[in-house]
Amino acid sequence: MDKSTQTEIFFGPNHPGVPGNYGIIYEFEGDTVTSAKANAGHLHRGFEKLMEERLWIKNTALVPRICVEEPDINEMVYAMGFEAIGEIEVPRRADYIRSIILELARIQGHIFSIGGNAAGIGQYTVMHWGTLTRDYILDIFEEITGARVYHIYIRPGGVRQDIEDETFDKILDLMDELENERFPDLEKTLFENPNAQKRWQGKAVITKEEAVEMGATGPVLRANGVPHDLRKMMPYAAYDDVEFEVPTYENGDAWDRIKIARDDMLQSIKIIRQLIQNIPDGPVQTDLGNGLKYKIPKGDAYVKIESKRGEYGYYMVSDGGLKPYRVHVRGASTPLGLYGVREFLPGTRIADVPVWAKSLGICPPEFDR
Amino acid sequence: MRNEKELLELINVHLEPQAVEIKREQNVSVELAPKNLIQALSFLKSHSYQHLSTISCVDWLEEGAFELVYHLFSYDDYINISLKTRIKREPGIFQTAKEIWPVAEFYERDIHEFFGVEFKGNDNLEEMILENWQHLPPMRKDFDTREFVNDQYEWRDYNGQKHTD
Amino acid sequence: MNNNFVKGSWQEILDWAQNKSINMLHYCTGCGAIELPPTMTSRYDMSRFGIGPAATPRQADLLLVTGYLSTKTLRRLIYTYEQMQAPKFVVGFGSCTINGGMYWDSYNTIKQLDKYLPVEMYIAGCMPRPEAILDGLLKLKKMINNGEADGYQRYQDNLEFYHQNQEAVLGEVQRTQ
Amino acid sequence: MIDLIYKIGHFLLITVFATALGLLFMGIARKIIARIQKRYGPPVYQPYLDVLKLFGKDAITHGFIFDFGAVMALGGVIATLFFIPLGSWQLYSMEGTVLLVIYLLAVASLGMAMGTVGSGNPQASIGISRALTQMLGYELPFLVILFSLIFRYQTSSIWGLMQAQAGSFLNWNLFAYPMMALVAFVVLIGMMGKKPFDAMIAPSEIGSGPVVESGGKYLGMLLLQKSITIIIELALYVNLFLGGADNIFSFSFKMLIVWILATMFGSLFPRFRIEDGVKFFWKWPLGIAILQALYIII
Amino acid sequence: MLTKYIFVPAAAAFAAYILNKKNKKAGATITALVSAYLLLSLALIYGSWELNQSFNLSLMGYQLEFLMALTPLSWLFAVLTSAISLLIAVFSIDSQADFKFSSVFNLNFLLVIGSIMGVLFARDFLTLFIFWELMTWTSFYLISSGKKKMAGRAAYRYLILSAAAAYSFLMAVIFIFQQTGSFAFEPAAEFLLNNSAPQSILLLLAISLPFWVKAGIFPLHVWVKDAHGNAPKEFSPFLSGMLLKVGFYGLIVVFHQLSFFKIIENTIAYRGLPLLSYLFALLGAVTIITGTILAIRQEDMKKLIAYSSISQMGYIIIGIAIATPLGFSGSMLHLMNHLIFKSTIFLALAAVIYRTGTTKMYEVGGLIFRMPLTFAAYLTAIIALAGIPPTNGFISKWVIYQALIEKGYLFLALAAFFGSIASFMYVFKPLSTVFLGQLKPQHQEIKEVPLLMKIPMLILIGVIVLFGVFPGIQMNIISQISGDLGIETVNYSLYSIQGAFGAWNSLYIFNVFAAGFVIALLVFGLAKKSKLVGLLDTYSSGEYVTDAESYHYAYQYYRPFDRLFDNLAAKSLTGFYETLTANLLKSGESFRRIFAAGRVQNYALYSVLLFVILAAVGWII
Repeated sequence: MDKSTQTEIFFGPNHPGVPGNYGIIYEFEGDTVTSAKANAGHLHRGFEKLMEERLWIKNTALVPRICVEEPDINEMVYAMGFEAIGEIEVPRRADYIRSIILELARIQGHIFSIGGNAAGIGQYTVMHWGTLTRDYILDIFEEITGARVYHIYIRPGGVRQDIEDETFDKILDLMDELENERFPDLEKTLFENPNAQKRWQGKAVITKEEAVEMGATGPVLRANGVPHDLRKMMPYAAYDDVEFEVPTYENGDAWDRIKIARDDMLQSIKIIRQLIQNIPDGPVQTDLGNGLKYKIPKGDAYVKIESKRGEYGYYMVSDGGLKPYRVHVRGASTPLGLYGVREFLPGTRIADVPVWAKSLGICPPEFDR
Repeated sequence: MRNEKELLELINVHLEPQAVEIKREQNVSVELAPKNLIQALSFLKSHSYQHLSTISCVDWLEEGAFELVYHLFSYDDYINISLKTRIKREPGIFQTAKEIWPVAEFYERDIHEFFGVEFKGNDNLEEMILENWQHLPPMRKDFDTREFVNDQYEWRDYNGQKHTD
Repeated sequence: MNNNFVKGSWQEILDWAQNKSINMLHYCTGCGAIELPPTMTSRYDMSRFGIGPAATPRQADLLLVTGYLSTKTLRRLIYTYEQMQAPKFVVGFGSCTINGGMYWDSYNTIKQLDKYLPVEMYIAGCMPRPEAILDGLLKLKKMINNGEADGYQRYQDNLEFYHQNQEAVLGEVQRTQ
Repeated sequence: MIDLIYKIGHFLLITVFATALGLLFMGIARKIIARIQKRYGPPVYQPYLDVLKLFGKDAITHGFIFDFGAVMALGGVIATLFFIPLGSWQLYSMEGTVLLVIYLLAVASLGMAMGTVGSGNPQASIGISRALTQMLGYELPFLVILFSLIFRYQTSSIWGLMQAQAGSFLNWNLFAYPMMALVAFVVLIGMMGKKPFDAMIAPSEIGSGPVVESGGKYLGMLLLQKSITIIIELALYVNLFLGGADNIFSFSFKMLIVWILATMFGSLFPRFRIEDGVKFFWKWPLGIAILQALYIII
Repeated sequence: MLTKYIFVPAAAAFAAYILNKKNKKAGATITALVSAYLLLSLALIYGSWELNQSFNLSLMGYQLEFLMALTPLSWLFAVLTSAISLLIAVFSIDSQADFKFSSVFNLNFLLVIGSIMGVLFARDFLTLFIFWELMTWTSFYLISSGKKKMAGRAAYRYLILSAAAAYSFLMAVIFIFQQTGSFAFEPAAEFLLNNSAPQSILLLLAISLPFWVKAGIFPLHVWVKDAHGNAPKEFSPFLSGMLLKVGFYGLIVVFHQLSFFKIIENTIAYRGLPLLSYLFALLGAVTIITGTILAIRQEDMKKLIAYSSISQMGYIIIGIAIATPLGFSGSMLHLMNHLIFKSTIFLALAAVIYRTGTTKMYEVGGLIFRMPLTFAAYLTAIIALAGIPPTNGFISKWVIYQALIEKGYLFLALAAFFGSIASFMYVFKPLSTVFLGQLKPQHQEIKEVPLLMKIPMLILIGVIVLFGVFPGIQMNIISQISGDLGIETVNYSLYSIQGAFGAWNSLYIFNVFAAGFVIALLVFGLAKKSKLVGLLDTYSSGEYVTDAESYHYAYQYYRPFDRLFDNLAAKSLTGFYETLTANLLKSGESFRRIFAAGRVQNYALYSVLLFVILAAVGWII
């Protein structure tokens, strides 16, 4: 390649088009990317090291910060790892509550990312509305857990506290409002908008083979017709008790992934309604004794759950001590954000680079850690 | 669609495992000798274990070993396998799995950066997350982050009280 | 004397205009950035106070350091700060910028932002709620109006101090020519 | 001598008026967009504060071409402004033919393009390359419309075209040639760089395109340029399709209506990719404009 | 005496050739002196339109008459020729050193000037033909002496087209000669008027073919790009500025003096315009569009400007074809203005090439701080080319628009609008990629060109502005030409032109412009002073840029736009044309040898065949 025909662009970290503090350095010719590489690591805090330095219980405060878009999955997967190694049973009501929290988190994450995607193609109205809608869910979180973003609510052995019935009613009201008012608005402004279709259809295509080969899951795979959902395949929490569908599409492009986000939210609403209807009574927490002295036997476990962007896994090792021996985080977008940028971004038009980055749900803190 | 037991049989027959274990439902752990591991990966990949979740590394300082754990998943069996192998901590050299899963290049790069493990055949091992890191790879157990922080940064002074644990 | 008076009142007018119109650089340095969209959008809407986003450092007045700073980010943040045009203000956001916060023992994050950049004010919390952010920014506006937000002058006056600190953690630092 | 002073005073007055009005319109647009987005929005006078602040800030320059570009951009639009009849208020508008105005606007674009590319930032270059491409997209239907109007009314001066619509409001081209007015409205949105035709400044793709390096007074001047450009383009539309006006107040009011409609229209669409935008302009607006022109000349 | 305009350059040509062997600067100096002399003596005979000259020659029983006369039209073209060659000669004095065949260059250059003079003053077909061929051949040698390998092939294409056209010219002329017994224009015109219309039209078309080729009108524009792109950089301005225009001279002669328009006056018409004229105008429209689209795609600065020349020729032919007073004046204005600004552009680019040694735009960048005057020349010229007021380029386009709208020629106007708006795109490309942006590391040491190169550029800048303010100077001679040709004249004064729907008044425009810029300058000057920073200190998302080379956007500048025409371009450029030429060259190996030997009589026969093929090829391109 003649060097003088190439132009280098630093797409991030300080660029309105990138998702978070993350960079893509790409070279382009004319208007097409010819080579690209990820410039990651701006958010590295050494979580895995810090977790080795903290008590089991203290880490529940640390884990949500790994992925700020969807913090609850971290709490959940951490608790699952702890319970798997320690072979701890969780009360059924806690399972239900966990699922409710996770689904609420999924909705807020999806609506936020739809807003972000819309902003990437210049539809700011949807971004504003989406962020507003998300705030209603954060209000519910605040009522349940006392915090807007980092809840520290799901913890080993169950959840921190029970949810009142009135709160359940509020959740149900909110679900009605979302379904009847917010989503139709979204449908009209975004999903029925010919321009949005034009910007997303056929863009940022990742095929099924490519996705499987690099280990991308979630919407990337489901947009290729593979109904892969860990909630169905390896049910955790209360997901074996609810009925829902896994939405799939066939084209593997940005448009399909965004439609999956929308359909996922509708499924989540369905799940939440079922969970609230069927929630059993009982305790919400197994007694594990003094929190500062939590100990589990030596062992290891790879636990994973379905985040909105795909498989989210922790590999946790305990040496029988007061602190974890090793925790390794497998973020859902790790393969895309590091490997996928180099392999699949070239050939994309520069106008579609933000579409690429945003529709694939790249969340840098989960691979910077 | 195999269940866990059938899977373990398959592994026992073909892969010479050092130890196998059904951890819990849908989760299997297999320990292998380092020399068998790459072969085992390609064997399992051709038996529907196409999804490489990640590669984890654990630093067993006292035993003088790095444990590499390859997490595989099958879309047919819905079973998660953790393939484990232990390599010597010094010099910490292993084979790359890049030929089987190209994406492994980046997982290995990550492990190299944080543990200092070399992967033969992977020539893309430069710094990715850290920048100008001059010290021990930070995830090694003999790297003490608190000591490092005390040396490198200054604590804010709260009327003589230091910010501590 | 008369001249000084004119100059003084002109500066006051500019300060007043500055306090009414602040462009915030769109740079998500840490996880606190997740509370910025709610602050900027429909519910809390900081644009009603004249605070809006800016895409590039050239157009920005306010550098909001949203949370912990890894050393890798700090290097870019310093470069970005130097590309901004005076008057420019730095606001530390979240506990991690004050004393390291949650990541006090992390090997890769800095512990005190004000050693590296001249911070006008901190907004505490992990992370601060939108109300807290708005409150902080309103206080910043007041400071600007009173001419108290003089970080960029402090940076110029104590250039050596800042450069020393920066180089202590980063090694060589690339700067604007 | 008196005449000269009168003229200079008039120059300044018109410039200040158009700038003020343009900035006010920008403030109104922000408010409207905020309301559509369910926000309170900044105060209407926010753009004035922005300009004041920007002129008080330090700025950097990338050499004389960066300065020259900014001056040329602002100077170009101010010069254009003098050829536009604003209601009954006009300076050289009798002389100004509508084709001249179109090309005069290009002076400002060229100045801005030169200055911003002179900053050496490739993202600015991409923005400019997009802006020029888009210009080809929207100018073509617009020039065809002008062609038909000039041919229809046998005059090319804006004043004459405005006079031709005098009488009842049914004589307005908006009602006489509604399709043409619609096309011109779409073109107007493209001209003003509103969504969906704002690919040249797309922040998420190329920083903010042309203005990526402009700060301080340079951004201030570009803001002033933008505000005057808005007035010129709206005035052109009002003169050509809404029959102009007798006095400056009703004229401003008509401009405001068009501006509000354009703003609302813009806030509902995501942006086009640049060649999709050009394709759109050449497919619908140009097609309709040509049909209309054929109807008029035959 | 008109013959001196031919023989002085011819004699000087050989002097220049000999002296240049001694001193490399001598040839160009002599060219400059001769051009200056021609310019001066032409100025002295301004207005003496009765000047004429004739020789009689008896050959093989035929009584041959060579006629020469001065008309306003030929005076104008002669002045333009000598003026532009003066500027080019001055410009090229310093650049002769790195020129391989500088003696031959000057020899040919002077011969071209002389033969153009011959063409311009000829009043009979024979004189016209002799000098036309001389011009073709000498300019062929000039083009092929360019440094690039392609130059030979490009010149070859130029020659084939010209020769084939000349052949058809000759056939028609001989036919007329047989009927009238004279080669002179007047009897021919009379004969053609009285002859049956279809036959006259055919004959005149055949006669006009060489002029169409020279003017580079679609579909005969194939040679222009390569010839321009590969000709020596000093000759390009002349090629584009003058040689193309000689084609228009010929066309005007055919249309008006040989009464082509009179013949077709009563044929079927569209909106009052004979269909054939409309067809010519449509050819012009297609030329504009093709030239523009292809210009936008180019990565080579000379080729880009060459395509732009093609598209600007379209405007001129439209104006000439519709033949209204406004149209004719507009196209004559545009002809002059194009000569001026295109020469400026070529000279500025020649300066760049002289300093950097490359014609690829993406290989240079940021030259503005190293070559500010060259930049200023280029900028002024492109403002004129893009037709932005207050330069001369806008006036001529404005007049042409008026002419088109007056008659309601929608599609012609559409093409004119397209070419004009799109010209912003292609002229901005070299501005942005060559002069602005990041300076490449290997060009850090570049300096501005020497004084002798600056002077022509400065003069041209002055002329552009002068004619921008006082179009009346040009209109003065144009009105004499239109009077001579029997076209109504347009109302004008020194600084204003009356169009169909309103007047152009450059004084107002200048006033207003001054006011606007003064206000903007005041705003700029009153604000705080800004700080100068380097080009690499620029927004880069927080990363630190070290590599100026790759932080510069130049290659495929309008890629998204080009995508719209990818299909069209791919079909014509790569597919069809390449295979055809390949086959042609393969099968015609012997055929090429004939060319190399240069036996005119032999290839004349082949050229007819070839011409048909090439015309087909050209139509696709």
